[in-house]
Amino acid sequence: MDLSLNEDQRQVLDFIDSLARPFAGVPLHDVSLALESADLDAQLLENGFLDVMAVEELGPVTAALVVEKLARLPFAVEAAASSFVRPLIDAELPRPLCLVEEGRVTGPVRFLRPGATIVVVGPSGVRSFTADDSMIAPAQEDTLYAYPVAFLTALPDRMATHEADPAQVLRAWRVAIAAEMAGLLGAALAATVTYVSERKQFGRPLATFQAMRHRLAEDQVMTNSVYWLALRAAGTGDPGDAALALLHAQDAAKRVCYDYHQFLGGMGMTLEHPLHLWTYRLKLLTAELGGRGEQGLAAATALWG
Amino acid sequence: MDLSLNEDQRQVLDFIDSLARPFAGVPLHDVSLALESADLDAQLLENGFLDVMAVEELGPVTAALVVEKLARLPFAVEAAASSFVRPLIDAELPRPLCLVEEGRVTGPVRFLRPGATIVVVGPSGVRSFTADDSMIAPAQEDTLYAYPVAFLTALPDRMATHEADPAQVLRAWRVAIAAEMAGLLGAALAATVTYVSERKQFGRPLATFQAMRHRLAEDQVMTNSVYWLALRAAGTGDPGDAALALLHAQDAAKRVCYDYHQFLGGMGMTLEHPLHLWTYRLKLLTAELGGRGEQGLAAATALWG
Amino acid sequence: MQFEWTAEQDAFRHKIRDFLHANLPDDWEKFSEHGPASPALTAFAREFCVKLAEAGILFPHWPVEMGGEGLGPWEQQILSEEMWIAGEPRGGQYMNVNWIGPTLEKYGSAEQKARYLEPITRGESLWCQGFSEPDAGSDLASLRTRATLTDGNYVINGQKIWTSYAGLADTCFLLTRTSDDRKKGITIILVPMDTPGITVRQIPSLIGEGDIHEVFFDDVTVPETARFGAEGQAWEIVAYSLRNERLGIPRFTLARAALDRGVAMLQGQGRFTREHVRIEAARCAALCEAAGTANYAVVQKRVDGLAIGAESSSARYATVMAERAVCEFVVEFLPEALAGASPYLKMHHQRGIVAGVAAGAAEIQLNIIASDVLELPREPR
Amino acid sequence: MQFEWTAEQDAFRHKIRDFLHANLPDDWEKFSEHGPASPALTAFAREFCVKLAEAGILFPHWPVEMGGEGLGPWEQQILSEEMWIAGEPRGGQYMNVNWIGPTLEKYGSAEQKARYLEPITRGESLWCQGFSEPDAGSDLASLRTRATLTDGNYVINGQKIWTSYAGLADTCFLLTRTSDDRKKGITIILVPMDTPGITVRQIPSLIGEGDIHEVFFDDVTVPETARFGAEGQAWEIVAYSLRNERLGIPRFTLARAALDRGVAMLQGQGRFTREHVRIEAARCAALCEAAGTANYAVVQKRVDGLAIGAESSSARYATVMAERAVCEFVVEFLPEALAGASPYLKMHHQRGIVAGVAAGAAEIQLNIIASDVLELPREPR
Repeated sequence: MDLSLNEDQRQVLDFIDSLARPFAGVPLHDVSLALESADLDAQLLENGFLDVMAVEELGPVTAALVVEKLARLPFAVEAAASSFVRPLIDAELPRPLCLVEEGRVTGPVRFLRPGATIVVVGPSGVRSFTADDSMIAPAQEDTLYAYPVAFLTALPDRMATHEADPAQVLRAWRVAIAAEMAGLLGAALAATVTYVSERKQFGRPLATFQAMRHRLAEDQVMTNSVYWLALRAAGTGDPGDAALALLHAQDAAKRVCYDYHQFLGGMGMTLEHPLHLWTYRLKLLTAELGGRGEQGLAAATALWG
Repeated sequence: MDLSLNEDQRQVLDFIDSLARPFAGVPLHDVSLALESADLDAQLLENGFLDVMAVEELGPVTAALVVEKLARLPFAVEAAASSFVRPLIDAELPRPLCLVEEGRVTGPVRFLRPGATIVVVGPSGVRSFTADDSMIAPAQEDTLYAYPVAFLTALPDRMATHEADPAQVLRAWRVAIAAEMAGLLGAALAATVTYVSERKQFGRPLATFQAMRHRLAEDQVMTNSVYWLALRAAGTGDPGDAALALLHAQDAAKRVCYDYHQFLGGMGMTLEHPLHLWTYRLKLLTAELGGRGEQGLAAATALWG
Repeated sequence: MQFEWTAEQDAFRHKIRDFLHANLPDDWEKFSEHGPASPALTAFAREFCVKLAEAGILFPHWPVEMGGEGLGPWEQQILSEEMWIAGEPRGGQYMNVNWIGPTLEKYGSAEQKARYLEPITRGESLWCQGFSEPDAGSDLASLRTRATLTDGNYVINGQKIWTSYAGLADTCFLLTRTSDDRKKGITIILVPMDTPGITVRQIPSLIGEGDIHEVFFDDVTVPETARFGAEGQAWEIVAYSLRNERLGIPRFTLARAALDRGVAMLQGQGRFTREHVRIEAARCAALCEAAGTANYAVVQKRVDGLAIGAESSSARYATVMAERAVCEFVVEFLPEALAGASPYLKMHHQRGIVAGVAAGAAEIQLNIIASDVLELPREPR
Repeated sequence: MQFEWTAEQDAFRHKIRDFLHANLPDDWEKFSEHGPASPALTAFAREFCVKLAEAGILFPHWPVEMGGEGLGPWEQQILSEEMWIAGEPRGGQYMNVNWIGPTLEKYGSAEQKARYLEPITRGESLWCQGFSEPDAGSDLASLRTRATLTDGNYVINGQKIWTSYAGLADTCFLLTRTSDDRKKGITIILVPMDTPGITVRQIPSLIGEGDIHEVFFDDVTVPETARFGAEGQAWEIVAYSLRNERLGIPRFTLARAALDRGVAMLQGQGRFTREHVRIEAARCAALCEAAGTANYAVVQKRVDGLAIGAESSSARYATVMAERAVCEFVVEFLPEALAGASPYLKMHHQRGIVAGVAAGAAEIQLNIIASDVLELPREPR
C-alpha cells in the first residue's frame, strides 16, 4: 500500500500543468457549451500524455491521474477513452475514440464526428469503425451538454473486430470515466468554492453561511473519495473496483451538480461563469454506461456474485 | 378539493387529544424500547376510535387522521391495521391485527402475541388465523425496535379465508402505514426541535446553527408532505396514491432517523430522551412491505403500467 | 377534507385545455424551445393573450369590479397549472394577471390604472420586474439603485440584474432607493422601458434567450407621477403583491408532466423495464405529488380567507425538490432529451434548474421554515 | 502509487486472524452482544489482552524502546482493522495501546510511567476518558470540572458525561479546569476510579450496556503528583494524543464486513435478487471503500512522516457516511437482524449509530473541512 505520487507521476503532472497553462482561461462562448481546442489536443498527443498507460513505469494509475487532471480544464478533451481503452484494442486507432454500448446506441455520443473511431462494446465482442457523415446526426446547436455530442443514426454493416475481451474493455471504460469525473468534480468544487468565498450576500461572503459550508464540506468528502476510488480501480484492475468507482462518481455528480448552480444563485444560470463547463459534462457522464443503477448491478455481481 | 378539517374531524381529533393526555408522558424504561399501554388501548377501543373508517360521516381520511395522531404518543398502539384493514375483512376479528405478506413471513411481526389475529395477504387471497404460543418465537429482549415484535415460526395448516380483494387490502395497508409514519415523523421532528432549541453548545442553542436549521427545515418539508400524501391516499382510495404515500414516508424516515439522533448528540444515544420511541418505530416501518423499492415498483405499475 | 375536484372545476380545466388545443400551433413544443422570454415567444404571446382575453380566460380570477369573473383561488390555480404545463404560452404576461394587475388596482393612481390596466386586460403589455441588483440578490433591503426627486421628476441611477423580459418589456416595475432607511427607504417607480438612459444587456444563459439581463439606469428621468404608491411604501406593496403570487408558478405540474413524458419515451423504446428506473420514476412522482399537496394546502388557506404564512415556503421548497428530482431523472435515463430528442423535456430542464433561485432562493425558504414554521430560536446576526 | 498490501503486511494480517480464530470462543458473536463496555466483555478482554500481549500483538506498533516491535502505521492500521471487524475483543483496552500508552510515554512523570505503563503492556488495565461535560460536549474549551490545588492535593468537583467504561475503569484520564483561561486553564489529572467522592451513574442507552455514564466528582482528592504534564498543558497533550488517534477506529472495515454478512444472509434466503437491493448494497460498498481509501490517504501521511491535518476530518466523515449507509441497508432489507436474527449486525448497528457522535461530532468534522480543507472564509462568531 503506497498512496503517494511517485517521482514519475509527479513529473508527468507537472509537465501537464505547464503545457495546459495557456488553456486554463475560459474563452467567451454564447450558445454552445462545448469548448474544444485542437491545439491543446495536438500538444497532448505529441507529448504522449494519452499513451502513458502502456509505458511500464507509468501505467494505469498514471493514466488515471492524467485523465483526472485534463478534465479540470475548461476545454473538453477526449482523453479517457484514448488513454484507457485504445491501448487494449489497437493503439493506432484514429482519435477521437467514441465508446458505445452494444444495444444502447441511441444516446448522445461524445466527440462523435466524421473520422472518429466508434468502438462498440458488448456481448458480441469489441468492434470498431470510422464514422462518416452518413451515419451522424448532429445534436441541436444549443444542446445543454458541455461536450461536443452527436447521434449515431446507424451502425455500418461491417465493422473491424478486435481480439480484446469485452469485460476488460468495459472495466477500463468505467475506470476512465470515473477518473474523468474525479477531475470534473474537483474543478466544479474549486470553481464553486472560489465564487462563494468572494460573493457577498447580506453583508458577508456566501461561504460564511454554515449550511453552505457543510454541504460543500460533504461535497469535498465525496469528491476526494471519487478521486481515490478511481485511482485504486486503475491500480488494481479489478472489475468490482471499477464499477464501484464509477457508481460513486455518478452518485457524487448527481449530488453536486444541482447544488453548485444553486450556490451560485443567478450567476449559476448564466454562461458568464464557467461552472457549467464542468457540471454539464458531469451531467452527461451521469448517464454513461446506463447510469448509477447499472454500475451498482455490475458492482454487486463482481462483489457478491 | 377541500383540504380543511371538517367539523367532525376536528371533534374526533380534539376528543383523542383529551383522551390521550394522560398517556403523553414517557415512563422510565431501561432495556426494552417497546412501550405499550393496555389502558390506552382499551379506551381507544371503547370510544370507537379504531372504527371510524366505517362511520359514514368520518370515513378513511378521518381514520388516517386518527392513526396519525395516535402514532405521536410514546406508547405503541396497534391502530393502523385495525383502522384500515380490519373493516375490509371482518370487523369482528380480535385485535391486535398483524399483517403479513404471503411469502415474506420471516421478518419481525409487530404486536405478534398469543391471541393476535394474523392476516396473511398475497396472491392466494386474504387469510387469517389466531396466533398461539406454538407458532411464536419472541424477539430477543433488547431488540432495537420500539414496537413489541416477535417472529412467526410457522403458519398453521388451516386459516380462515376472507372474501376481501388482496389488492384492496394491500392498498389499505399502505395507507395505514403511511399515516402512522406521518405521525411518527411529526413527533420525532417535534421532539428534536424542542431539544435543539433548548440545548446549548458553543454558548448558543444548537438550533441557531444554520446547517442544522436547514436540515430540519428540509425535514419539515418532507414530514409535511408525508402527512398530505397519506391523507390524500386515504381520501382517493387510489392504489397509486397509496404506494406513493408509503414510498415517500419511507424515504422521509430513512432521511430523518439518523439525522435526529445525530442532532441530539450523546443524548440521542441514551434512553433518557424519548426520541428513539419514534425513530425506532420508523426504522422498522422503513422495511414494511419490502421497503422503498417495492413501494416504488408498485407505484410505477399503478401510474404507468 | 376532499381530494377531488368538483365538476365545475373539472369543466373549467377542460375549457382551458380545449382552448390550448385549438390555439397552440402544431409545432408548439419545438417552437417553445425559444424560451418564455425570447423575442419569438414574446411575439407569439402578444397574439395568444389577446385570444385568451377574448375567450375570457386571461383573468377570470380577477374580481368582477376589475372585469374578471371573480372565480376563486382554485380556479386561478387550475389556470396557472394548465398554462405552465403547456409551456406558458402567455410568456411574461402571466405576471400581469397574477400580480401586477391586482397590485395596480390596489395601489395605483387613477392615471396609472387608466394607463396600464387596460393593455393588461387586452393581453398586449409586457412588464419586467426590477428587483435584484448585483449586490442585493436575495437581500432586497440592501438595494442601491437611487431615485432622486428633482423639480417634479425622479432621476434614476443604478443597476439591476437577472431581470427577465427586460429586453422586450414595455414597463419596468422598479424598486429604487429614495432614502437610506434599509426597508422604508425603498420606493416603486413605474418606468417605461423606452425612457432615455436605460441600457439593457442580455446575459447569455443556460436557461434560454431573453431570460437574464443587466439593466443600467443612467440619469433616467421620469415624472413624479410615475411613482407607484408613496415614497417608502415599496416594502408594503411588494409584500402585498407577493401575497397574490405567494405560491408562485405551479412548477410541480410541469415537473409531473415532464416525468410522464419521459416515462412514455422510455416505454416507447422498451427501456422502462429496469426496476431501478421504475423506482426512481416513482420517487419523482411522489415528490411532484408531495409538492402538489403542499401547494394545495396553501391555496386552501386562501380559499378559507386565512393569512398565508410560512407554510408557503414549505410548499415552495417541496416544489424545488420535485423539480430537481425530475431534472436528474431525465439527465440520467434520457440524456438524449437535452441534446435535441425532446424539446419538452429540455424546456422543463431549463425552467427546472431555475426553481431554486427565482422568486426567493431555496435557502431563503429554508430560513423561513426554520424560523417561522419550526419556530427555532433565531440565528445570531 | 500502489494499492496492494505487501507480502509481509498480508502475513501480519493473517497472524492476527489466526490468533483471533484460535482465541475467540465459539459463541463469540452472540457473546459480543454484551457490548464492548459491558462487564462481561470487559472481563473477557482482561483475559484476552493478556494472551494478545503474550503473542506480541498487543502493541507491536509501539517503538522498540517502549517494548514494541516498532512496526509502521500500516501495521497499526491492520491491527486495528482486524480487531474492530472481530467486534473489538480488547474492549476498552484498545485506547490503552492506541493513545494512552504513547501519551504516558511522552508526557508522564517517571512515577506515572512506572505505575501505569506496565499494566497496559500486560493487558490488564482499563481507562476511561473524562472529557465531555453536560454543557461542554463538542466544545471542550468550555469545560467546568474544577481542580483546586490545596496543600499538595487537587480537590476535584464537577461532572462528566457520556464517559464510556467509567463503571469498570481503573483510572480516569480527566480534563479539569485549573484556571479561567478557556484553553490554557485546562489540566489533566490521572484519577484512580476508586478514589472516594466519585459516583458513577450508568445511563441506559441504545448502544449497549456500560457505554454511557455520568461521573460525578465531589471533593475528590488526589495528590499533586496525579497531575499529568503541567497545569494548563492539557490542550497540547490532547492534541498530541489525538494525533496518535487521528484516524480513530477503522469503522469502515466493520461496516464493510457487516454489509458482506448482510448480503450473505439475503443470499442464503434467496432474497438478494431484487435489482434495487443489489444496487443499494453496491452503493454501501462504494461508501465503505471510499472511506477506506480516504483513511489510507491519511495513514500514508503518517508513513511519509508528514503532519496530519484536516484531511483526517474528511476521512472521518467518509466513515460516518459509510456507517450510516450500512445501518440503513440492514434496517430496510434485514429488519430481523436487529430483533435477534444477527448479533453481528446488531452489534454493527449499535456501534454504527455512534460514529457521527463519538470522538468529534460529524458536524465538527464538516466545520474543519470547510475551514481547513476548502479554506472557506470563516463564519462570524
